[in-house]
Amino acid sequence: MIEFVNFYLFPALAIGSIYALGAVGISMIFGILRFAHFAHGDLMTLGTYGVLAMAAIVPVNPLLLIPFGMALTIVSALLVDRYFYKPLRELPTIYTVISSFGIALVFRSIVQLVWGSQNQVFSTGVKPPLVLFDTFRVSVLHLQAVISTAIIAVLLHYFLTVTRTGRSMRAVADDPELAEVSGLDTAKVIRWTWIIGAALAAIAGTFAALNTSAHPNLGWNLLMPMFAAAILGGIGKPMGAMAGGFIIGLAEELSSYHWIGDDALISPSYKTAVAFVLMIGLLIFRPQGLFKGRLL
Amino acid sequence: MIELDKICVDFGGLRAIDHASFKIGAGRITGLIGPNGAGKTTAFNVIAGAIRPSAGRVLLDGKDITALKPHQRAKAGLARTFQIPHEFGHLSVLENLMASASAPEGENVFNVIFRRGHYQAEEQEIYETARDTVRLLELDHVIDEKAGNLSGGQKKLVELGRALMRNPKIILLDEIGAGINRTLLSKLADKILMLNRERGLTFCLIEHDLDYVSKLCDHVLVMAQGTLLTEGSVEDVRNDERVIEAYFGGGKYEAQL
Amino acid sequence: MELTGLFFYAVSLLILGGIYAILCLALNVQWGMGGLFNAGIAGFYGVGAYTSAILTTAASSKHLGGFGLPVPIGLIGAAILAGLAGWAVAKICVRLKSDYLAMASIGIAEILRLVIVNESWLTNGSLGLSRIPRPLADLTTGRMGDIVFLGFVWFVVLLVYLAASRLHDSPWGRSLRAIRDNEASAAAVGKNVEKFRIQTFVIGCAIMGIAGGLSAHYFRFLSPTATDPLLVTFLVWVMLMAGGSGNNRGAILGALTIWTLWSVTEIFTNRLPPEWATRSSFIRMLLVGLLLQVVLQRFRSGLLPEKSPPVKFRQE
Amino acid sequence: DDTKIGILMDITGPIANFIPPLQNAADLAVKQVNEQGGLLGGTAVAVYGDTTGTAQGAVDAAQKLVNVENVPIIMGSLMSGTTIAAAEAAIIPAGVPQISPTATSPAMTFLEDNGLVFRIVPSDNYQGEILAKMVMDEGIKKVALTFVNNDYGVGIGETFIDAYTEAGGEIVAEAKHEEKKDSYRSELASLAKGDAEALVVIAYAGDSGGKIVRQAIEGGLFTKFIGTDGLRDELLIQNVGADALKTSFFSSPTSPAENPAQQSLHDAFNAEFGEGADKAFVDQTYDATFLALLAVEKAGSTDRAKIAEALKEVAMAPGEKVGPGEWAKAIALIKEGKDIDYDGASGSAEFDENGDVGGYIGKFVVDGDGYKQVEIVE
Amino acid sequence: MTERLSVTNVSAGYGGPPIIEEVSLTVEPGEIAVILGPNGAGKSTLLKTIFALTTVSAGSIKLGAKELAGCKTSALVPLGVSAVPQTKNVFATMSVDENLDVGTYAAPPKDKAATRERVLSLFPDLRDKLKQPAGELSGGQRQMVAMGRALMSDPKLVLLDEPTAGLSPAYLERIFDLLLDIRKTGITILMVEQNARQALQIADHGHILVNGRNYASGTGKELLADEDVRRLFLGGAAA
Ligand SMILES: Nc1ncnc2c1ncn2[C@@H]1O[C@H](COP(=O)(O)OP(=O)(O)OP(=O)(O)O)[C@@H](O)[C@H]1O
Ligand SMILES: Nc1ncnc2c1ncn2[C@@H]1O[C@H](COP(=O)(O)OP(=O)(O)OP(=O)(O)O)[C@@H](O)[C@H]1O
Ligand SMILES: CC(C)C[C@H](N)C(=O)O
Ligand SMILES: [Mg+2]
Ligand SMILES: [Mg+2]
Repeated sequence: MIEFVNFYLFPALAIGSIYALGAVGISMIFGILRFAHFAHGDLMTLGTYGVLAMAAIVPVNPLLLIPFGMALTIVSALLVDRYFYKPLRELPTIYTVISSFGIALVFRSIVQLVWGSQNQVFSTGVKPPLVLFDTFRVSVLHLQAVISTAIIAVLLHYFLTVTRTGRSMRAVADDPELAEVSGLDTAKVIRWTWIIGAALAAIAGTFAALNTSAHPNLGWNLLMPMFAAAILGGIGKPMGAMAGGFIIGLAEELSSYHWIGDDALISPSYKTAVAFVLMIGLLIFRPQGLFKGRLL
Repeated sequence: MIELDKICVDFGGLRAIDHASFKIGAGRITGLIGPNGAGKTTAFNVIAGAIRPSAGRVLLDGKDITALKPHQRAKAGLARTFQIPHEFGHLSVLENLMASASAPEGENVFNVIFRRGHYQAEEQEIYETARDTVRLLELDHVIDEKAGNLSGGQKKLVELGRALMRNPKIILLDEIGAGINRTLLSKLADKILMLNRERGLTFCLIEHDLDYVSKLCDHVLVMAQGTLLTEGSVEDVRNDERVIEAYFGGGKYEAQL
Repeated sequence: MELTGLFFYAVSLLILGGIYAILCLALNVQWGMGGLFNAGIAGFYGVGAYTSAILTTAASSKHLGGFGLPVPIGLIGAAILAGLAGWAVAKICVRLKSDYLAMASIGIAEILRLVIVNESWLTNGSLGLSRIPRPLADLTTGRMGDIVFLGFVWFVVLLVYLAASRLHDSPWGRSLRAIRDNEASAAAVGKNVEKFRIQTFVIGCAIMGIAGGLSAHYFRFLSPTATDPLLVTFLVWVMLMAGGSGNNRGAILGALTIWTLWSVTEIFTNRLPPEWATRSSFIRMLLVGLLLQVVLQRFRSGLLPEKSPPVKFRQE
Repeated sequence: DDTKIGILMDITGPIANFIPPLQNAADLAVKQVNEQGGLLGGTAVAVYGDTTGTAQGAVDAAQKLVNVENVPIIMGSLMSGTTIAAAEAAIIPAGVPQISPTATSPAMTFLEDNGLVFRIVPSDNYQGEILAKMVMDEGIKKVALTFVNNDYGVGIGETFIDAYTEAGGEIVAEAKHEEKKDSYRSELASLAKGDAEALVVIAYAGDSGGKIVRQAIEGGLFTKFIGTDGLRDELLIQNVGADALKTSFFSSPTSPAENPAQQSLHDAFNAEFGEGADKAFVDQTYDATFLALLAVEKAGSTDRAKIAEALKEVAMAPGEKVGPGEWAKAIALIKEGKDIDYDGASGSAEFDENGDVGGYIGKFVVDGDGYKQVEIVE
Repeated sequence: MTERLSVTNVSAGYGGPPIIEEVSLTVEPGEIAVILGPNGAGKSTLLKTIFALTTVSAGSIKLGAKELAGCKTSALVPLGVSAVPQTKNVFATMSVDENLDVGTYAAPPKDKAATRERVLSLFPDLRDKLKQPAGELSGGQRQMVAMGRALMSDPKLVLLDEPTAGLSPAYLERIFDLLLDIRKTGITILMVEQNARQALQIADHGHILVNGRNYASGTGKELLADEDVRRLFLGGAAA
């Protein structure tokens, strides 16, 4: 039981929150701009390296430097949207999907050009875990990740339901042309979508890098489970994507727990497959996602 | 002949059709009218197989077709139009019509790859029918235009054209009149009458323009709140108090001059 | 640079270009004509590659088979097995709408990859299969063998192209495009939507399997590195969109153009001054990413945009 | 005149993070050659090809090196998958000799390569066996084992299992794992069951290996780790700190006894690039490049067949010993018509008939911020 | 304050050749004008042009002194213009209530609750559908939602593309009554109708478009009396 909590549940939640933060952006972009943003993982990587670069100059807790990473991702996302995605907007979205795939290459090679392709770590040494009630051991970082994600979820919910821009998002996601006819500034909504998606990507990337190490493939490797999370939560449902992230994280980790007998339920080699099986199952039986997102 | 037998349709908590039973007589032109949200389109969807009823049966010429899929019903001779046009947006008007015809030879993968000669005659015939239909609908000048770029009314005409291309026994028309120029509409009415008389085609049409209904239909079904309110001749329903209350209103803006 | 060298480089470019052309034609059947968003090309390609490799290699204790069959039989086997895999996937997923199908197929490809890597009794896992024969291998040796193989690949391209264009120009293709535009009304005019989509998916997957088989025979060695989604799935999509989705010639042209771009950029980035040399590969990826943007924005519907098949009828 | 040397590496793609020091190593060899008299009386130029870590990319890049750049010999590539595909489809048919620094797959041994394909690392089978011996010698009878699911991990892992159990050891828990995941805690939890004395990790420090060690320490599951060359990377020390690795040891291909060659290479490398000489595969990459250059010089022309022959001559005994960086000495000897024998930082590079090397596996422990070789097993 | 809408010699299209050419019409404050014509004549295109959804190649569109050609679509709603497109006029995944709410984002009405109440009393059918996604409504119900949304912003100029298409006679009546009502408050209304004969009864004047050009115009009565117009556009001399 304690083993379960310490080695499966806590880490799963931490990974879940990384997926969750990344998936929010994917889901929002999917919902509002209607395309699968393949460069999202690499946007995360970019943000991570932004933080890393600052961390080399300013020796404080890297979490405090996340705003620099956010600034970098936000600016990049807005520029890319303006010069590469926007001109393709009136074409079928597949063109933007392909374009974003090229942008993923661009982001990655920029990271490699500027920072090199070697692994980099934020800090050396193993931090001892926090021991709670003498039994639970949880890493400080994981706790930070889960708590930040919870706070972000609350803020995001507020933004989406209370502010006018947030509420306009649903209308734009539904039908951009009619939204425009209704007087909504779709350009502004799109801008905010990028800002939020990119900012959260930077946070997710930094947590992922702190958890292991930073390298140019960091985000790309996380992309598929994040997509799965976004779909699980229902496209265009940021809060659903959050939940989806946690579900995917939990499913991946917990699938190899020895639920029955002494052996792992599913060989850990097939861990990645769990997320996908879950996603495919959901697509077939409940295509609108767990939280009733937009049907494509 | 189509018969709905105690059909119920539920959407979540809402019962859109509630034990409705009625018949659409073979060889007739039947009107289906009723207030907005009465369940008319839903009834068409049930007949065409796009919606599974939660209870009841649909019969076609006495055979139970409730379990058949939409395409199977289409093959059995049923054609329908959609209230909100469902054109093939990226196909030209001509292709929209041609794609709607049944082409058993040309849709067989084996024929297509290995025996192209097999379907040429069929294609030629489809082509000719399509041209005639285009002419009838006065869409000649946009024949090569992508259907997605058509005006609202033109799309409705394409809807009608595609149903005609099926060479069906029964055609269900869902408000093809809405948004169609009245002059053209009366020409279409003539065509419908002709098809009905000469080929014995059965029609059922949903329409809110009573003149149009009275010009075409010898029998009218009135739906309200998911059930059949009444039926009869145009005159009968026109004078029915319940219909007037549920449907007609005050009659202030007479369509007739 | 000497001419024979350039010639053989061109040969190799055309061999891989040809294999990509086959993949692109297959994707064009699925997406360009049928609107089925298959983002798991690598999976079906992998199934084909492994099938053909296992059928044609000599017996081995490390993995299944070694049946030592002739290459054409291997390729037919690849088509059948990849087609079957496609059929199974289609049976479950074909009702999914475009982007959902994409996600599902990415997932399936990933699962197939995991199976290939993990089930070593079948595929020898990550250690790979070696000594895969080439077709008509006894005709020549050394580099001349590439020329024979080039002919073989393009013969297959031709066959696939003929089949694909017949599909495209037929009523079958027209119905497919109709379904792509609007399923509900296609069903209302009597099209068995599910059947059409399954047919499309299976045909496409079978062709992808052939392409996989061909590349196994070209590389003569097959390990999971050959089924990388970047070079198989995504690049093929880029090729189709650049070439013109819905247009079979566009598919071939797109495959050749993008593959040439992909390959040739390295020759140029290698010419960068030495201080850049170690970074030239990243500059190359950057360039590829940016060139892709140029292609997308310049040729908005691809180099050869989709055209409806010409209407050829006797006028009354 | 310029003479080109083809260098094939998996620069982008899954092992991109290994590459920078390896590019430096290859560049260092070329630079030393040019500083010390040049190649064939002219300049040596390294031409890179990027396999992108895929078979398609490898074949394409190799075709360009062979046909467009017209290189007489190719150093590379690193991953077995790309090395073999490039060799089979492009390099062997063109008759170009190829020497891989790191491709460890057993399949390399059995290529029908007309004597063209070489490598200067022992096959994985070899390291696996030695590792088993090393562990037994240390008196460790029960281990938990995890290896990465690629040709490297599977190759070493499976031979290790066989050799170790044969020698009387017991593997109490075993888990093959996938690369690129963020958490290996569930794998670790199952590995920690049983009473293993140490965890054997066959994986790369930059990827799963480093994460596994770190997460094992964080979770307090293992304190003693046994790693292979993939794990023996400064990155690991950076990642978990030297203290945590005090009791651990690592195996890695190396050269015999007190190898001055290695030290001189590392000094030269760090003098040139500041750091990184101790990174995985630096030695092998340097040696392979240097050997390729020597072979060209020895052949006296860019004739491909001659170079293949020359490669064996310069690498193998008998002959006057030449070490890393000793280009001037080497060309002087060659001019005199003397036979030479290169013994590099990674070993003495004595090829067998398959182009394989046997070699030495060293045992390493952490010492300060780096690794120290404490023993050699043959 | 309401203002006159004047369209002068406007040509516009969708990127290709112009669909409407040199079209002119003027609607004074507090008037109802109706545009008639065959299918594909360019009626919707004209409305879309006023609403900045097409490419204008010539001419000017003025609301009072303000030139609308060149404005962004979303900038028009705050100016007091609101529109109901012919198709795709509801947010299908959003509930009826949310659809109405969207109408207030760009130009919040003075008293939102009251406006909403007024709209709902106009379309009482919507009351029990408030929580239902608009995509699940019947054709006529959608039309009501679309009109409702447009009215939520207290507009000065309303552009309606076939507002009564698909509505029952009772609703047609209700809508026309409504139009007469709001016209009294000085709101300007420009609409396209195929229920032409009914529309002309409430319109101050009508304009007939054919092939993208002005064909005829006049007061409702004049047009209704015109034999040619009746034969060509109103379905002949009635049944
Ligand atoms: N997919 C659906 N989900 C939920 N409710 C639905 C759905 N489709 C229709 N309804 C509801 O069912 C009822 C009947 O709708 P239907 O479309 O059949 O009406 P109708 O008689 O055709 O009306 P109209 O004349 O306005 O087209 C309406 O109240 C509608 O809101
Ligand atoms: N988005 C578009 N792109 C290209 N052409 C278009 C587009 N929309 C409409 N058209 C063309 O413009 C012409 C006029 O269309 P419009 O929608 O203005 O007609 P309308 O008068 O409103 O007809 P209806 O009464 O049928 O709605 C039509 O021939 C149509 O094909
Ligand atoms: C550089 C390493 C990843 C190479 C590995 N030894 C292999 O054979 O693939
Ligand atoms: Mg209806
Ligand atoms: Mg219109």
